[in-house]
Amino acid sequence: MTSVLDVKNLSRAFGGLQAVRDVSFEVQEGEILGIIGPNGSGKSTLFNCILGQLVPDEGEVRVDGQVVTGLRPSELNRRGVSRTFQLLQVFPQLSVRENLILAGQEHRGSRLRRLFGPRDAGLTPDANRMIDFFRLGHLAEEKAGGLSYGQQKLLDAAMAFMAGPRLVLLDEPAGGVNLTMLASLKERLQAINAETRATFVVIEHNMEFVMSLCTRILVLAEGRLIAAGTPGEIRSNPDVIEAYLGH
Amino acid sequence: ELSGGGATVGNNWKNGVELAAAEVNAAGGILGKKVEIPAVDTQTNPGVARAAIQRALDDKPVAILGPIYSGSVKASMQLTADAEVPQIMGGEAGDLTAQGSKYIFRTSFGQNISMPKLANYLRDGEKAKSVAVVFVNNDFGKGGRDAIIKELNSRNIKVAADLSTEAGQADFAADVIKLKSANADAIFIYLNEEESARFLREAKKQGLNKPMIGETTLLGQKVIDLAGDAANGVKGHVGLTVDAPIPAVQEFGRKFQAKYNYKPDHNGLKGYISVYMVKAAAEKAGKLDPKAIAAALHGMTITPDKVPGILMEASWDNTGEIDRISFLAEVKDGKQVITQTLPKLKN
Amino acid sequence: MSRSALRWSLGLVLLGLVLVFVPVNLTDYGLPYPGLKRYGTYIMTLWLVTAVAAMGVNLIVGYSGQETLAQAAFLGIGAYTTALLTKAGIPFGLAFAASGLLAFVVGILLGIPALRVQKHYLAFVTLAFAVMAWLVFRNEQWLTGGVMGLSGIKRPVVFGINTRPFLTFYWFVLAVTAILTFCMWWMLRSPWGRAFTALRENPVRAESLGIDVRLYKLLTFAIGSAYGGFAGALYAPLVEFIDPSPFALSQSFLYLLMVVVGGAGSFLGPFVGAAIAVLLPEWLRFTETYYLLIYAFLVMLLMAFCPGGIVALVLRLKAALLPKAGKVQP
Amino acid sequence: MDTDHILQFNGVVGGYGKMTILNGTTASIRRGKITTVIGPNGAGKSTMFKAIFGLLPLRSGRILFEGRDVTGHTPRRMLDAGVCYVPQGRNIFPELSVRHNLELGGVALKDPSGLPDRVAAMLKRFPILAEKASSQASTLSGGQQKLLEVARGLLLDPKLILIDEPSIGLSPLMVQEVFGILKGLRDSGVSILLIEQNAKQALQMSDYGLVLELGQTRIEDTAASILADPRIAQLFLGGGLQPAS
Amino acid sequence: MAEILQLVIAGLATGAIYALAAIGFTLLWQTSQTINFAQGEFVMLPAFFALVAMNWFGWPFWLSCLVAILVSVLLLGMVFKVIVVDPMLKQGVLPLVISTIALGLLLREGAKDFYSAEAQPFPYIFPDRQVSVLGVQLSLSQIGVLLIALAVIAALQLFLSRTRTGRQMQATAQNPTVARILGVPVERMILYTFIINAALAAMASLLISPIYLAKFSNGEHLGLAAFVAAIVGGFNQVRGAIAGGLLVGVIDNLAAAYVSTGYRQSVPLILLVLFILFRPQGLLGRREERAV
Ligand SMILES: Nc1ncnc2c1ncn2[C@@H]1O[C@H](COP(=O)(O)OP(=O)(O)OP(=O)(O)O)[C@@H](O)[C@H]1O
Ligand SMILES: Nc1ncnc2c1ncn2[C@@H]1O[C@H](COP(=O)(O)OP(=O)(O)OP(=O)(O)O)[C@@H](O)[C@H]1O
Ligand SMILES: [Mg+2]
Ligand SMILES: [Mg+2]
Repeated sequence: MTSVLDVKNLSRAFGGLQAVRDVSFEVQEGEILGIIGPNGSGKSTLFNCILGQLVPDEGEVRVDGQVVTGLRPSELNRRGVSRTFQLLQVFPQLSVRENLILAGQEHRGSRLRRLFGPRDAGLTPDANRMIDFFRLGHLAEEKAGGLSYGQQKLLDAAMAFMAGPRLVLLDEPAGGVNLTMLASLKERLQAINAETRATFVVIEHNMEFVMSLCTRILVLAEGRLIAAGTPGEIRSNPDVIEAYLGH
Repeated sequence: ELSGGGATVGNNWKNGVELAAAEVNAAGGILGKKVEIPAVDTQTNPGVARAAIQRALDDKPVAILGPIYSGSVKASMQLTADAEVPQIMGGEAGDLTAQGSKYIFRTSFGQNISMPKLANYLRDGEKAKSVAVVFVNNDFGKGGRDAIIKELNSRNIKVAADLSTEAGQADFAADVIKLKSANADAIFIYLNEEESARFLREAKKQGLNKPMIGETTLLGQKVIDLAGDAANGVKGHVGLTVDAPIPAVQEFGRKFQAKYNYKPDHNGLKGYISVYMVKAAAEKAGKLDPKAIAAALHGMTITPDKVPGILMEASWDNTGEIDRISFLAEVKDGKQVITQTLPKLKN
Repeated sequence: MSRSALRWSLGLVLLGLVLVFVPVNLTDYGLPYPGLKRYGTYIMTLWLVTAVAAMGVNLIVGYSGQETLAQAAFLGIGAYTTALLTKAGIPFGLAFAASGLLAFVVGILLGIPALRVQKHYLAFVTLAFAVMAWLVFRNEQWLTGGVMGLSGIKRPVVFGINTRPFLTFYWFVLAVTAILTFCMWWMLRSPWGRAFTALRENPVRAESLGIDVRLYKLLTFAIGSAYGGFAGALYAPLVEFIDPSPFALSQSFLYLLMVVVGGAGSFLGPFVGAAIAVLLPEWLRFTETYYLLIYAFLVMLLMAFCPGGIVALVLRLKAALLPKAGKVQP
Repeated sequence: MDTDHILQFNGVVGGYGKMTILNGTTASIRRGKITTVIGPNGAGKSTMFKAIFGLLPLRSGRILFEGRDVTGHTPRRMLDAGVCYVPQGRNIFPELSVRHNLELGGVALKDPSGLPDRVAAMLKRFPILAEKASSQASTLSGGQQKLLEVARGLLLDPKLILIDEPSIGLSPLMVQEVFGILKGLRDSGVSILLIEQNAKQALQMSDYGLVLELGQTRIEDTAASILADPRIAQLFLGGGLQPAS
Repeated sequence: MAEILQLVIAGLATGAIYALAAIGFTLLWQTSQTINFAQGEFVMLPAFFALVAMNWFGWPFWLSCLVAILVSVLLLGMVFKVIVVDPMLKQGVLPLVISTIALGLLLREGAKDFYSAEAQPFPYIFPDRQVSVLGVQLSLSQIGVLLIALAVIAALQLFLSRTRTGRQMQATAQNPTVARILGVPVERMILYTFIINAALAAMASLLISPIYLAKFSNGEHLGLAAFVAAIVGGFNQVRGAIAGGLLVGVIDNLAAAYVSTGYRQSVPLILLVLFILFRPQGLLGRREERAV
């Protein structure tokens, strides 16, 4: 197995606050990794550092063995890494379908080719499939800004899949999503994972979701990695219960 | 120039023109025809000026009166030349008449005439050995500055400082400080009205007590009103002024004041005269034909006894340049006082 | 070809014909239409030139959600480039291309630093640039003629035809505008156009979807500015004289104003806006000096009741008059 | 007057533009109890809250609060009547400090003198917020921001609290904490109307449940019987989400 | 040396006036996301109100000044807010910006068409006398201007940061929807900022007009100076606007004395660009970071 994502000694501070401290981990191809931890433990910051949204103070990130620290998010995305956001991030004035086409178009041909190619970059069928899956069919032509919270959350997730990514970083995909939908989302992630060996890293506070989806889980507290293991191990780890799970 | 930076100037001109037009019409018009003078705004923008003149030309006029700003004139004089319509304008830039147009006529001295007169005055009247020049960085100011510096050099007068200021500048503190250290025998000020006033106020505040010399504008009523006490003692050369010791001119001033409720500046006079120029030339040519009027104006001298509205005797040469008497003046107790009358250059 | 496409192309052809013949005096051909005279044609030409510049502003402001207060300065760059090059004997075609290119390059140079800053700051950077460009036009007399301007700019000879006559020049500008309009339309309907909108809507998300936000921002800004340059290249031979005043900051404000008045982010917006800006002074001529006052007042009224501009207003009226469209509220 | 029910919805119809979202919604919320609203995404739950709080013009129907008609009242009037609302999503003042954000929760207090004490008590309750009391709110993590909002919403003494998915982004421990506070409030007599996607946990601590679908009330019952209903578990509680061990 | 000192003091006096305009500008930006491109005209106009009071109605100067401030508060504050800003608040930033550009045009043209196209002399509020302090010539008028401006600014700063109303105004600025949900009387808060802005602008107007002469086109320069001051000081900071205003005033004056006149206008603008590039949070501003 090769490691798709390799994070070494990553640190990032905001002023005096050390949000991420010396975090290292590897993700193997085809893995579904969960990251949990109390509020403010640095999970989102970790994602932002990996994805180039923030510049880490120290440490190195490799994707497929290549150093990507300091690359901009768009560059990473074009290398097959996509993400979702904790807070809603869609294009409010574009329709749901346009949102999805937009999410895939930078992966179709060269920039110049796109200028002279078809308007939808040939992505309408893909977009429609995605819309069907997330049950947004009746909303395909609606402006994304008018969707309910959970629907926008789903759209955000759908966008991350449009480009057929190899590595997806999901920041709380379950927040606000209906449990039934969540179950299908889980199945879908597992199916994609089985089919294309795409790799997932998921931040989540919904324990049922994480525990049933992930094969391995990392626990962050105050910016530090405090535990790692299978769902079963994590659930019974007293430190984790103390810092995070309660009872 | 009814709006934009030249609004004051343009409105003076327009009112002068309308005053004259009303008189001419009351007296039966030109060659029996009433004159109609529609006003078109250039917005003090040469591009717009060009369009405005184009529009005016579409109506096949006998003559175009204006514009006043040299930049606007420059942008449009090619058009009037092409259309063979005389353009009687207020521009004072020296090179306007040097472009070879047969259809351009001045109503006041170009800088190429007024500056030599001023330089003479600086040499003979003020006995200045060095002069500091303050000018405004626009077509008006820069043209004047180039002309005066040439004249000063040719008279061996030192240019002690050469200060450019911005059009619309509000604060002259720094300029006055610089002038103080230049220590020239006299200061030549070539700014627009408001800037002149601000400058004079600041100069007084900082105790700059050198002779301050200027051209028509600096001694204008507007500057005196705005600058208050600070204008007293300013001297200079004046091409046209309602304060001229000539009854006809003063009479014009009264009529204007009565009709528009303010005292006209030289642009009001220029506008007024322009109408009578057309009248005189048309009557000389005997027909209301643009080409004939232009031809008639070349080399013509109009005297007030024949055409009272011309106010002062004036002649035009073949390039459209004007010749006329002019004045030296000084501001005393908030009033412009003519101290000397300078003769026409050629007789 | 689908029916709506057919309708569209028919409409376009018709519009084209109208634009081509509007200034022509048809009385010689037995039609009771006197055409526009020299001045009317001049105004039509000015409208086209203004619309080209406004299209650029619309790309920057309406589509990609940035701000520019420097379009007049870019117009100036184009106008001076064309004036100087053609006066030096270089053919107009090259001068035209050079004008656009120069504006493009300056746009990039200006955009690079401006990209580092938050949204509204770009407006202020361009504002500063606009003033500085204007100062250069005024002060570098050796190059630009300073406040005296440059006169004697020749109209080009195209395929052996001299465009000096006003009608010929109008057609020439019309053709150039048509080409530039087509290019703009094509670009906006391509995936690039969608990416531009993404910048406007949510740059953070766009970046994470592989859209090179910096590059696209630069591109839109530079292309929009290049349209300013092209417009300038047409403006110089139109007026045959240039000086700094039409390129001052206040004029840049007017370009922004006309785009929003027409309808920012709508394709026809700039044409409508430019028409208003150029023609309104004509219509309001009877008000003499009050027309700017009235213009300003109308703009405020429009913004209050229909911030989408005139294009949106027309659409709204249409929806109101054709009841089947139903009630549309924001 | 109906003393049992604090809030009543009678055939409420409303929506956005030409879309109708609330389709004749009818419901009664009990006084002094916790009622949880569940339903699929886009069912109109948040829209229902907006309607109550005067943020959505209604096409028809009436909303009664304590038996009085409050249809179309402004938010301020609802606050003064004793209703407070914690909306969904991110709703902080990003450039103000955490403390100032909290204090603004007390704007509608009749007697502002007690505000400092309440703020202090709230900070004590949520030590993460206390730690960051003087930081700019935009620098909080997603969950911390949500917590700040919840804390701010609880500063007043309302009769009825509308709280829209407070658990989004909160760690399990924090969810327990927040739910604990809600229970405490209920015990002191405050009525609570809660929207949750985290339905099982929410229903477990609630007294009543309300299932909303396509803008209409499907089921109104006690929380316990909703939890026990296998049909509901299948449809709304994500039957497929069983932990893999 | 004395020369430089004189220039600096004159610069501080004008800078304090810029600061007044800049503060109003930032306040409006904060509460209603209004980039007020008519701010320069807001400073230009009140002098004309005073002139009208003096010249048309023959009222004494002090009364005219008072009237000017009141009329400004009414027209440039309340009426502006209710008629121009209110209908547009929900429409987003761009229409409002455009509206203020148009309003600027309207005020400029209005002052010109209904009062005069020409500059008008305006009396000095303080006696225009010189005093010599430690060998340096200072003008009483400049010192007076500086003191007034600073006092006003200090009071405002206290109001905003210490009072509940001030806090509510800030909340309104950052998130009006939520502020409304929490019971903040958003409309009233926004109205306050407009009133404050108008009052500040009126004061700036009365202080600057003796130097500039009252003229319809003064707004262009003043508006630009206010923007530069606001940005240099940090867009979202009242304190910053003061520092920015003073800095711009001084730099302006030094540039006028020591930089080629053709380009001296560009010096404050270069300052502006440098700040935007290297210290976008402004002189005293804090850097905003956004978490995603
Ligand atoms: N501002 C808006 N403009 C237009 N449509 C809207 C708006 N807000 C919500 N909608 C539509 O109304 C419907 C209901 O939205 P609402 O937010 O009430 O759902 P919800 O039940 O709260 O869902 P969720 O669980 O996802 O929060 C959705 O289909 C959505 O598309
Ligand atoms: N831009 C910033 N400026 C200052 N501090 C920040 C910034 N962004 C995050 N922080 C701080 O860093 C810490 C980690 O934040 P982060 O968003 O990574 O937490 P998280 O683990 O994602 O939490 P949650 O589960 O609540 O989303 C928090 O204490 C937060 O306050
Ligand atoms: Mg997070
Ligand atoms: Mg909701």
